Amino acid sequence: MKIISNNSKTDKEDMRKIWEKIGDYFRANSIWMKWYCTGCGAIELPPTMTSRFDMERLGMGPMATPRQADVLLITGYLSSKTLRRIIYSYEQMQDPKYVVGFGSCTINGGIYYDSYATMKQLDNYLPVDLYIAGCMPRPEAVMNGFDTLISMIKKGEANGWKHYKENYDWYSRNQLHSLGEVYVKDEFHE
Amino acid sequence: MTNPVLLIVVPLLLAFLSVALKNNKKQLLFIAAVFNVVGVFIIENGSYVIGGFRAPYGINLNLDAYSHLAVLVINILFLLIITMSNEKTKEFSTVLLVALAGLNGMLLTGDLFNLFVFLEIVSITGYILSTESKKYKYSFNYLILGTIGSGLYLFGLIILYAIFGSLNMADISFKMLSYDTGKLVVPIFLMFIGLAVEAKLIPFNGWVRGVYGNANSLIGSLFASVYAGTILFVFGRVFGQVLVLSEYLVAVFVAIGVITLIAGEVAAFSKNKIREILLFSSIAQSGLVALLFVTGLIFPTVLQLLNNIITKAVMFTIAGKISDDADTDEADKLKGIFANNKIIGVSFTVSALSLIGLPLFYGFYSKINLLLGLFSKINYFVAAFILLATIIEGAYFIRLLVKLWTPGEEGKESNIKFVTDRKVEFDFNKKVIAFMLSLIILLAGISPSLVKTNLFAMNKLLNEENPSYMFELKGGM
Amino acid sequence: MNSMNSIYENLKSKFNILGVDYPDDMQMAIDLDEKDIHTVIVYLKSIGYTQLSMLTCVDWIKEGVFQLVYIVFNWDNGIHILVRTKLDRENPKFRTIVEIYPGAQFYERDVHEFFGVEFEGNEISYKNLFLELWDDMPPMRKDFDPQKYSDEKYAAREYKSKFISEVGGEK
Amino acid sequence: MNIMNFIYAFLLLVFVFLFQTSITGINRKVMARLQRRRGPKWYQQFIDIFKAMSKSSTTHGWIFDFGVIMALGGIMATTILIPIGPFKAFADVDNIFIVSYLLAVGMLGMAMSASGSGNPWASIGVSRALTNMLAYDVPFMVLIVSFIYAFKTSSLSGFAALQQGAGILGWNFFRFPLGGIVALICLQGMLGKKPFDSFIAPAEIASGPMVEYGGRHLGMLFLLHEFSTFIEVSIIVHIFFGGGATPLEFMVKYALLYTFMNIISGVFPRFKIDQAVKFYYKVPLALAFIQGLIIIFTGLGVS
Amino acid sequence: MDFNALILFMVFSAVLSYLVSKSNIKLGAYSTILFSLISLIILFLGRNNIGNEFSLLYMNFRVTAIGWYFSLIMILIYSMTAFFNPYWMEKILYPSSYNFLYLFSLAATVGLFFAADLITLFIFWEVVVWSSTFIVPLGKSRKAAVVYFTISSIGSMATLFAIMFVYSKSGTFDINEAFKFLASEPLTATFVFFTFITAGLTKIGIFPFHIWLPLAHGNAPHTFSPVLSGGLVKMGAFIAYLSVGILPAYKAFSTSMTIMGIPFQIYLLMVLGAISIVVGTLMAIKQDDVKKLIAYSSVANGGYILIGILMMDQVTFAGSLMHIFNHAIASAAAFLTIAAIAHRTKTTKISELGGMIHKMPVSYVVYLISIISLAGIPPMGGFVSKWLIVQGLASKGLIFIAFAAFFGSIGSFLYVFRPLAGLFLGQLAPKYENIKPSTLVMKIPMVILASMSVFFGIFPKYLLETIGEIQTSIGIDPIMINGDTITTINGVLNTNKVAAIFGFGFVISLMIFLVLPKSRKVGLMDTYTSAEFIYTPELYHYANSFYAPFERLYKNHPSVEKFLGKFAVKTEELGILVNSLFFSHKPSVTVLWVMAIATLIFLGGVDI
Repeated sequence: MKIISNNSKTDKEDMRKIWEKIGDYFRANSIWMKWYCTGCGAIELPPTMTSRFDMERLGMGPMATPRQADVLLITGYLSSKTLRRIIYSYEQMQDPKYVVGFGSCTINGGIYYDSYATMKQLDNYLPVDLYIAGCMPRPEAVMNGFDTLISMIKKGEANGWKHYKENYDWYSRNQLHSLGEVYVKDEFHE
Repeated sequence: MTNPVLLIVVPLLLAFLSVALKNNKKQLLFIAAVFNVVGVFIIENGSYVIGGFRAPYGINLNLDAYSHLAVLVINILFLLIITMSNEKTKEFSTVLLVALAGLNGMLLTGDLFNLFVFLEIVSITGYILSTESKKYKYSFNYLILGTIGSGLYLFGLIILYAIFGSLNMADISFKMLSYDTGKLVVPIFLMFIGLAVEAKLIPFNGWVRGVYGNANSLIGSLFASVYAGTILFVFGRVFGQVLVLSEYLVAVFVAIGVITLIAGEVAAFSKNKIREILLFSSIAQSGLVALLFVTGLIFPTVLQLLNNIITKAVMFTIAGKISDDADTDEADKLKGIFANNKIIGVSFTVSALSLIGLPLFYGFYSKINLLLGLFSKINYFVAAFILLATIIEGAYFIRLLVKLWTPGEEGKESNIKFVTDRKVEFDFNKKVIAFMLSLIILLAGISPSLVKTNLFAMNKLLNEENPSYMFELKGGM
Repeated sequence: MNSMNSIYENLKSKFNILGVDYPDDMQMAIDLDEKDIHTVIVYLKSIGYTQLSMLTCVDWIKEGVFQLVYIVFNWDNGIHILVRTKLDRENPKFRTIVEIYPGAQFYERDVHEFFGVEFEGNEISYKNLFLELWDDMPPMRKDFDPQKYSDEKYAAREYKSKFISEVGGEK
Repeated sequence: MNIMNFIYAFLLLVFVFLFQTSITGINRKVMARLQRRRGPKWYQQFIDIFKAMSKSSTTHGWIFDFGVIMALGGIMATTILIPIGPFKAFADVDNIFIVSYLLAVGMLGMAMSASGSGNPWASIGVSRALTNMLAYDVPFMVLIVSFIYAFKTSSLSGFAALQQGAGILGWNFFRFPLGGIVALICLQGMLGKKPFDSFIAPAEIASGPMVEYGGRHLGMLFLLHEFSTFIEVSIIVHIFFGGGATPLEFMVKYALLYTFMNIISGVFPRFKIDQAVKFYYKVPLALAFIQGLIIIFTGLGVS
Repeated sequence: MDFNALILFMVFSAVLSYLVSKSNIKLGAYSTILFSLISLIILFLGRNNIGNEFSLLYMNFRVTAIGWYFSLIMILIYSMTAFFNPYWMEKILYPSSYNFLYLFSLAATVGLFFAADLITLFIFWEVVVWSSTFIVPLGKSRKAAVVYFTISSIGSMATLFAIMFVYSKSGTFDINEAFKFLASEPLTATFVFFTFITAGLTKIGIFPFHIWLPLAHGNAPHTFSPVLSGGLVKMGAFIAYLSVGILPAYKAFSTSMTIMGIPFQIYLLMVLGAISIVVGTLMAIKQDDVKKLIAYSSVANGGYILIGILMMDQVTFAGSLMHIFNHAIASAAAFLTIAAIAHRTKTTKISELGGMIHKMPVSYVVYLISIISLAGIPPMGGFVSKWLIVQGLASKGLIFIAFAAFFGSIGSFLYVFRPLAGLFLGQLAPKYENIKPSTLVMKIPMVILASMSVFFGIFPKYLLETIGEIQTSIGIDPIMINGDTITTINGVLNTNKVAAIFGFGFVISLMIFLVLPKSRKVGLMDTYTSAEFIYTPELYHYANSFYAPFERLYKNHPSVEKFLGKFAVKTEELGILVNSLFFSHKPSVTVLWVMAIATLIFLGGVDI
C-alpha cells in the first residue's frame, strides 16, 4: 500500500541528476536493515532471511548499528517510551534512509487503538516510506513490500528522509505533543 | 728530641690539676687535647726507654710509623669531638683527661704488660662515661664483660711471660719466630678474647648495644671513633705485627671476624633507630678491620680503619644530637629532618656513602686497596663476604638517608609538609667540624694522593709485602 | 481442605478476621481491617509463609474503596493466603511493609504509580516505575478513560471512506 | 623506483579490487548455497561497497577520519608489495616481515580511529582484535622463521620460486604438512573468519570497531577488508602453495584457497577471545615448534 | 677540543647549575638545558677525538667509537628531557640539588663510556648509581630508591669482584689487556663472564633483576623517568657489550658445549633476555599507570638489546645497537608526553584520563610516532632495528628466542595501544575540559625526538654507517648498507622504497576519502548506545582493564617482586635473630659464648 505522499511532484517528471540515479540504483540493490524488533512482527523477519525466502537475493541483510543501516523496520506497536528511542535511533542513521512500518499497529494503532501508551499513526512522527498491512504480515507480504520499496528507491520516490528534513518542525511538533520530550534522563541508566 | 711520654704524662698531670681547679676543668681538658695534637707533630720516631731499664726488662715506648699515625689520628679526633660537643664535656673533664692519657699510652707502649695497664685505665674511663645515659644496667654489663676480657688478657700474657721470659713486644715477636706456634694457641687465644671484648667482636660484644645505643653526642662519638680506633690500632699492633699466629688460629679469627661482619650488617638492616643502625655498623666495621689485621694486611686495613672512625665520629655526633633534641631517634618519626638543616644532612650523607665505600669518597679508595690486598692473598671467600656485607650496608644506609632526606607517604610526591615537626638545632661548632670532616672525606676520595703524601712515613715501613694500589697505576706518585 | 481449615481456625483464634473465602484449592483469602494487616503478615511470615508473591490493588469504584491484596505463599505446604483490606478511595494511605518483605518495594511503587496509593516509609514508591513523563491521573483507576487520553495525545488517522463504520464497528 | 612502478602499482590495486571483490561475491553465493539459500548476485559485493560510498556519513573528529585514511593507505601499500605470479610492482620489497608489519599499520590505523569515535564497543572490539592478533600471529611467525632458516630467503617471490619445479608435491604444504596445518589455522585467524571473529561480533558488541562507521568510512573499510584478505591469502598461497608461474595459476589457487576457508568458516560457531588465545597457544604453537625443530635439526623436506 | 675538557666541563656545569639554582630555581633549570645542549654539541663535533687517550686525576680515559655512540645517545636524552625541568622546579623538594645531581649523573655516564680501565669504569658506574638513587625518592615512592640501589649494588658488587679477580690474575686494569688471558682458560672465563655481566643485567633490567624498573621509572619525578628508561638502561648494554666484545667470550667458549650453534653460557643469557621480553610484555599489557607500562616496555626492549649484543654478528649486533638508539628516543618521547599530560592533569593513571587528544594534539602526534617506533611498525626507526634483529635470529635458526622476539613485538602492539586508546582517545572527562595544552618549551624536545624517529626510519643510512664503523672497530664485519638498502644474508630492506609505497598508498586513500560525499561533525557522546540516552562521559569511557579477557589468562602469575620482598623480610628476621642471640643485654650470654669458643679451640688439636 503506497504512502499518500504529500509532496506535489508527480512521479513522471524525473528531476534527479544522473549521479543520483546511479546512486539510487546501488542503494536499491543493497539495502541494510536496522530492525528494531519493537513488537510481534520481529519474528516474521528470520523466515524472510533464511533459506525459504532469502531476502539476500534482493541484496538486503541485517546490520548491527543505525550508522550502517539504510532502512528502519518498525515491526509492531510503539509505546511512547519505545517511540522516543526509535526517533533517537532514526536520527542516528545516515541519509538517504527509509522507514517501513509493519502491521496495523503502525498504521492506525491496531488492536491497541485505545491504549494510553501506544501511538496510533507512525507517520506523524517519522516519514514512513512504506506500510505493510496485516496484523503481522507474513514473509510473502514482507518480501512483496521490500520489492515495492526497491522499485520506489529505483524511481527515486522513497524520499521520506528528505521530507523529514524539510518539514522537521512539523514532525518535532507532533513528537513533542505526543511524547512531552524526546531526550529523557531515565533513572535506570545514569 | 721531645719524648713521646709527654703525651701520656701531660694529660695525667692536668687530670690531677683539674681535680683541684674545679671550675675551669673544661679549659684544662682543651689545653691537654691541643698539647697532644701539637706534640704529635714534634716527636720523632724511635724507641724511648722509660725509667732507665733497657729493654727487654724495662718499659719502652715504641714510636714507629704505625703508632705515629695512630697517635696522630686519635689525638686529632679527640680534639675535634671535644670541640664538637663541648657543651657536654664539663661534667666529665677529668675522666676524659685520664682517658686521653690512657689512649696515648696504649698506642705508644712497646710492652705488653704496660698495654694491659693502659687498657685497664681506658676501660675504667669507658665504664664511667657509659653511666652518663643513666642506664646503669648496661654500664654494669659493660663493666662485667670488660673486666672478664682484660682478666683473660692478663692470664694469656702471664703464660707468654712464663714461656719467653720477657714482656717486650719486639723481644717476644723475635723469640716467637723460632718457637713452635702450635703450642702457643692458649695464651694467644686468651689475649685475643681480652682485646676482642673491647674491639666489639661477635661473641664478646653483648655490652655494645646498651652502651652505644643510649650515648649522647659526645660519649657516642668518643666510643665509636676514638675508643674503637685505639683498640683496633692496638689489635693490629698485637695480632698483626707482634704475635705470630698459626694457620689454625688465623682461620678461627678470620671466621670470627667474618661472622661479626655479616651479623653486624644483618642486625643493622633490621633496625629502625639511627643510633642502633650506626652501632651495628661499627660492630661490623670493627669485625672487618680485625679480620683484615689477622690476615696480615696492614696498609689497606689502616685505611679502612681511618674511614670507619672518621665517618663514625661525624655520624654519631649528629645522631646523638638528634636523639637529644628530638628525644627519639626512630627514623620513621624523624622523616625529612635534614630538610631544614642541610649542612648536617650533607655531612651525614657524605660520611654514610663513604662508609659504604661508594666512589668519589674516601671509603672507595680504602675498599679498593682492601680488595687488592685480599685478592693478592688469594682468599676469595673473604672478599665475597665483604662485598655481600657492602650490599646489605648500602641497603640500610640508603633506606635511612632516603627517609631522613625526602619525607612523604608511599605514592605521593615528597614535599615540605610531610617533614617531621620535631625541631633539632645544631650549634655552630658541630656544623663547622662535621662539614669540615665530610669535606676531607670527599677530597681524600677525589684525589687519594692527598692521603698518600702525609702517610709517606707509614708507607716506607709497610710497602714491601702488600701491593699498594697507588704504586701500580702511577708508578709511585 | 482440612489443613486450610486448621490454618483458618488458628488465625481466627488470634485475629479478628472479617471474612474468609476459598477462591481456589490451595488458596485462602481473608479480609482484615486496615490496622491489623501488619501484625497478620508478620505472624504469617513467622509460621512459614516466607514469600510475598504479589501485592496488588483493586479499584471498587462503586463502593468508593481501594482493596489492597497481599498474597503470601508457603513453600512447605504450598498454600497461598490472600490477605485483603479496604482503603478509602479519596486519599488512599497505607504503611509500607518493606521492613517485613523487602521485595514489596517495587510492588508498592507499581501500585502507587497505577492507583495512587501512598505508602509512607518507602520513599522510592513515589518515583515512577514504568510510565515516562506521565502527566495524568494514575491510569489503572476506573475513572480514567484511556480512549479519551489516547485520542487527545496520539493523533489518529482520519479515513476518507467510512469503510469501518459500514461494517457495524460502532466507535 | 620510477614512475612506471607507481603506474603498475595503481593497476595492481585496481586489478586486486576487481578480482577480490568478485571472489567475495561468489563466496557469498557459495555460503548461501551452504545454507540452502539462493544467495545474492555475484556482483553484490560491488553494489554494497558503492552503495556505502554513496551515502552521507558522520565523523567524530579529525582522528576518526585520519585513522581510516591511514589504515586504507597502509593496507593499499602492503597490497602493492605482494607479487602476483611473476609480476611485481616494485623489485625486492616483498620481504615477509615488511608485509606482516606494514599490515599492522592498517590494524593500528583502524584501531586508532575506532577508539577515537568514543564508543566503548569500538574500544572493546579493538582490544579483542589486538588480542586475536597476538594469538594467531606468533605461531605463524615461528613457522616463518624456520622457513627462512631453511630456504635462506625471506621474500615471497623467493619462496614461490623454490617451489615451482616439482609440481603439486613440490609445494611446501605437502613438504611440511604440520606447517601447512598451522598456516591454515593462522590464516583463519588473520582473515577474522568465523571461529576467530569475536572482535566483529554483531550481536555482542554491535560489530566491534565498525560500530560508528557509516557512508564513506564504511565503504573505505570494506575496501580495506578486501585488500587485507587479498594480502593474507596471497601470503599463504606464496609460501605454502607455490605462488604462481603465471598470474592465472595464482588466481585459481587463490580463489580455491579463499573459498575453502570460507566454507570452513560457514560451519563454525564463534570462540570467546580468551578461548581463541588459549587454542592458538596450545595446538598451532606446538605444531609450529615441532615443525620448526624438524626443519632446523633434521632438514627433512627442505632438500 | 679533546674530551678531557668535556668531562671537566660537565662536572663544573653541574656545580654551576647548583649555585645558579640556589639563587633562582627557574634559572637553574634553564641552565641544565643550556649546559646539556652545549655538551651535546661538543661531543657531536668532537667525533675526530675517537682513539685519543687522556687522564684526569688517577682515572684515565680512551675515546672509542662505541663509547662515543653511547654517550651521544645519553647526552641527547638528557638534553631533551632537560627542557622539562623548569616546569617541575616548584614541585620538587630540593630543586637545586636535583639540578646538580641531574648534570652530575650525566657527566658520570659520559665518563663511564670513555673509561680506559676497569677501575674508572666502576667508579663512574657507582657514581651514576648513587647520584640517581638520590633523585628517585624526590618522586612518588621512597621504597623505589632503596630497591633501585640494592639491586644496582648487587650487580656492581659482582662486577667489582670480577674486576678484582681479573686484576689479580692479569696484573692490569686496562680494559683491552685485562681480559686477554681469559681466552685460554674457559672455566675462569665462564666465571668472570657471568660475574662481570651481572651489573649490565641489573641495569638493563633483565628478568630476575627487572623489578626495580617499574618501581623506579614509575615513581621517579616525571622529568627524570625519561632519562632513567631512555638513558641509564643503556649503560647496562655497554657492560653487556664489554663482556662479549672485549672479553673474548666467543673465543673462550669455543670449546664448551653449544646449543643451536651458540655457546651455552651466551645462550643461557639469551634465554634470560627472551624471558624478560615475555615478562615485560605480559606485565606491560596489565598496567594501569602509564609510566609503569612504559617501564615494563623498557624491560622488554632491554631483552631485545641484550639478545642482539650477545650475538656479536653482522646483522643482529647492528640491529641491537640501532635499537638502543631507537628505543632511547621512542621511550624518552613517550615518557615526555606522559610528563606533559601529568603536568596538566596531575595524574598518569589511564582509568582517570581520557580524550586528551582534544586538549593536547601535539603530544598525541608525538606519542603516536614514538609508540609506532617502539612497536616496530614500518615507516618508523623501530621497525628497521627490530627487522635486523629478527633477520639475524632467523638466519641462525634460534627458534625459541625468535618466538620471544615475535611475542614481544606483537605484544607491544597491545601495550602501546592501551594508553593511546585509554588516555588520548575516547571520552574527555568534563573535569579536564579547560586544561591548557603543553607549553612551547615542552613541545620542542617532543617534536625533535619524534621527527628523529621518523627520519631514521626512512633514512637509516646515517645511523647504520656509524654502526658499521663501530663493528669494524670491534672486528666483526659491518652491516652491508648502500644508500638505504640494507642487505642481509636472507633478506633485503629498502626503507626509502617502503616509505614511498606507504606514501603512495596514503595519497590514494586520501583521494578516495575526499572524492566521496562530506560527513557531518558529531560530538563524542552522540554514538550508538542501542538507543539509550547517556549523559556522563566518565562512565562512558572504556579504559579500565582494557584487555580484561587476556589479563584473566595469567591473573595469578608467580611474581619476582614478592619473592625478593620475602627475601628482604628474611634478612630482617635473621637480623633480629642475631640480635637476640649475640647482642642480648645479659652478660651471662657472652660468658657462655666465651666458654663455648674456648672449649671449641682447645679441642681443636692443641698440644701444649
